[in-house]
Amino acid sequence: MDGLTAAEQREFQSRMERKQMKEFMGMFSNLVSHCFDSCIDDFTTKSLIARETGCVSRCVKKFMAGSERIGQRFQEQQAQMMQNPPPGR
Amino acid sequence: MDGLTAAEQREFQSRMERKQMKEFMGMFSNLVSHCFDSCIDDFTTKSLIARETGCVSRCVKKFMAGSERIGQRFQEQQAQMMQNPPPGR
Amino acid sequence: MDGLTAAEQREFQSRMERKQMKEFMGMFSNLVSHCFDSCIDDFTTKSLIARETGCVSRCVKKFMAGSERIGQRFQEQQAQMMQNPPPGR
Amino acid sequence: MSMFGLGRPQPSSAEKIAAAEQEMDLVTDMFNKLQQACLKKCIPREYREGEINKGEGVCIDRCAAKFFDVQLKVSELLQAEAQAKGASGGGFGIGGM
Amino acid sequence: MSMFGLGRPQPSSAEKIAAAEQEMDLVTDMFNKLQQACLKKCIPREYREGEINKGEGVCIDRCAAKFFDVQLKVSELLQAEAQAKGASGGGFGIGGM
Amino acid sequence: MSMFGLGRPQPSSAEKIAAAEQEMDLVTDMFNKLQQACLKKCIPREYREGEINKGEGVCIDRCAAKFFDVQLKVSELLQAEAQAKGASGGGFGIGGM
Repeated sequence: MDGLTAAEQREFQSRMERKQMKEFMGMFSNLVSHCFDSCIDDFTTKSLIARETGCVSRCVKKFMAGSERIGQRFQEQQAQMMQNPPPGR
Repeated sequence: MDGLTAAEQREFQSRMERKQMKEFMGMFSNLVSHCFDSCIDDFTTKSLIARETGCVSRCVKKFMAGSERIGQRFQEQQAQMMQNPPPGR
Repeated sequence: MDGLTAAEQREFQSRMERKQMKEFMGMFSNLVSHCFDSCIDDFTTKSLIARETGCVSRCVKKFMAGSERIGQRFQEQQAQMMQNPPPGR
Repeated sequence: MSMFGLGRPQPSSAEKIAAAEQEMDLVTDMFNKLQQACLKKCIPREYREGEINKGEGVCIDRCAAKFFDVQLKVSELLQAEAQAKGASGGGFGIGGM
Repeated sequence: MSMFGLGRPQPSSAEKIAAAEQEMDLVTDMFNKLQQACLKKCIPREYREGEINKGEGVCIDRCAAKFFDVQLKVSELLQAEAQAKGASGGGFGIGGM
Repeated sequence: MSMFGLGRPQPSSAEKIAAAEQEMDLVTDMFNKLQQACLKKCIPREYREGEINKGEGVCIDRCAAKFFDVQLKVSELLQAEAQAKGASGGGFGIGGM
């Protein structure tokens, strides 16, 4: 992003930060939805029961490990794509 | 939102109105999708049949009642969270 | 969009172009997801097998044909709605 | 934004642009929902052929017509509800926040 | 934007507005997810009646309470993970890009 | 925006920023789709353990590779289609509106 004034640079950076925050929040809410949907099926109580709490912990752990591994593959692919750019440009 | 000029206040308010409108439109289109998906399964006719029309009415009514009840619980939880703020800040 | 200055017209047009680009990208990523989900189920290999490649081709072709047909019906309905405007205005 | 803030006399250019964008977003959203719904109802996911066959084509046409009817029906029901509750569109879940 | 770019002394109006909008978006997103999750768990899709019956109402209340608990649990787990990895929130998938 | 509207001589700063944002949105969207697809295909939803086991890890790697291949394949097919229809990218559903 060259050719921007200092004020524009700052504006750009602040937008990117907001976007990352939004991205993180989206992931957070997806993770909550996914683990809730996968782990919670007992509505005879108002509080989480032990089985549900354990399932949520494993779900978050596994989701993050999977997400990290997918992120690695994705970055490798992105790097590869730099040499062989996608169509539509 | 203090420390804003009158023009900024007005701009802010108009953005919030647009956001609420967008929110409402999103809910509308989700409701249409959900009730269509749940109620419409007969493609031997071009117009809604009585069974489908009835199902859509009940679907909308029930969705809105459920949505209102969930909204009440959500607002209670938000109020509670004010005293015990969420992480990540 | 009358009553706009030339600069505003240009700004508006450029926003619309970005929106269309975004729209197209959204459709592209939905198409990829849908055909991947429908066609890929063999994870004993790292590369697409013949059956999967064929399925993806047919999936894209059929999706686009369906999408075009739905688009025609949609535009007819939009034209009809002009004479009988929707509520909420 | 406007030179004299005389009680919002007419929409500014920015507001007109925003309204046009919102209109376009709504149309796009509805098209996407219609497409998802009718491809799901009418096109089997096996993809043994790349063409839309006659039965699938007819199904899509009827599906689109019914989707449009449901859209009208839902908006009528929401309007009736809003009027029953005393205008202003409130009472729809979190909408009033 | 600011007349003198003195190392971001305090948030500008635009930044305050953006932060308030983001807050609102997050709350809205969470409400939508909660709604989807609990309607799916508690309301059967047959729609034989338009009222929420007693069992469904109780289910919604408990579902909302559990959803909220899961939300807290997940954020605790993410914070613990972030601290274990050495602060800064990195390491969450693509987050660090 | 520009002082003299001389036929869009070069992108303004606002346009450069918008293009960079769009690029970032696209990459993020694709990552999210890849993640959804491969977690669904490779990770059973029972969550009896918190670790990714060896089979699941291999599945994720192959799934990501195949997702990427499908992405390329789809974009080739769309390009071929666009050329057959006579350039300009039209004819893709509502795209021409």
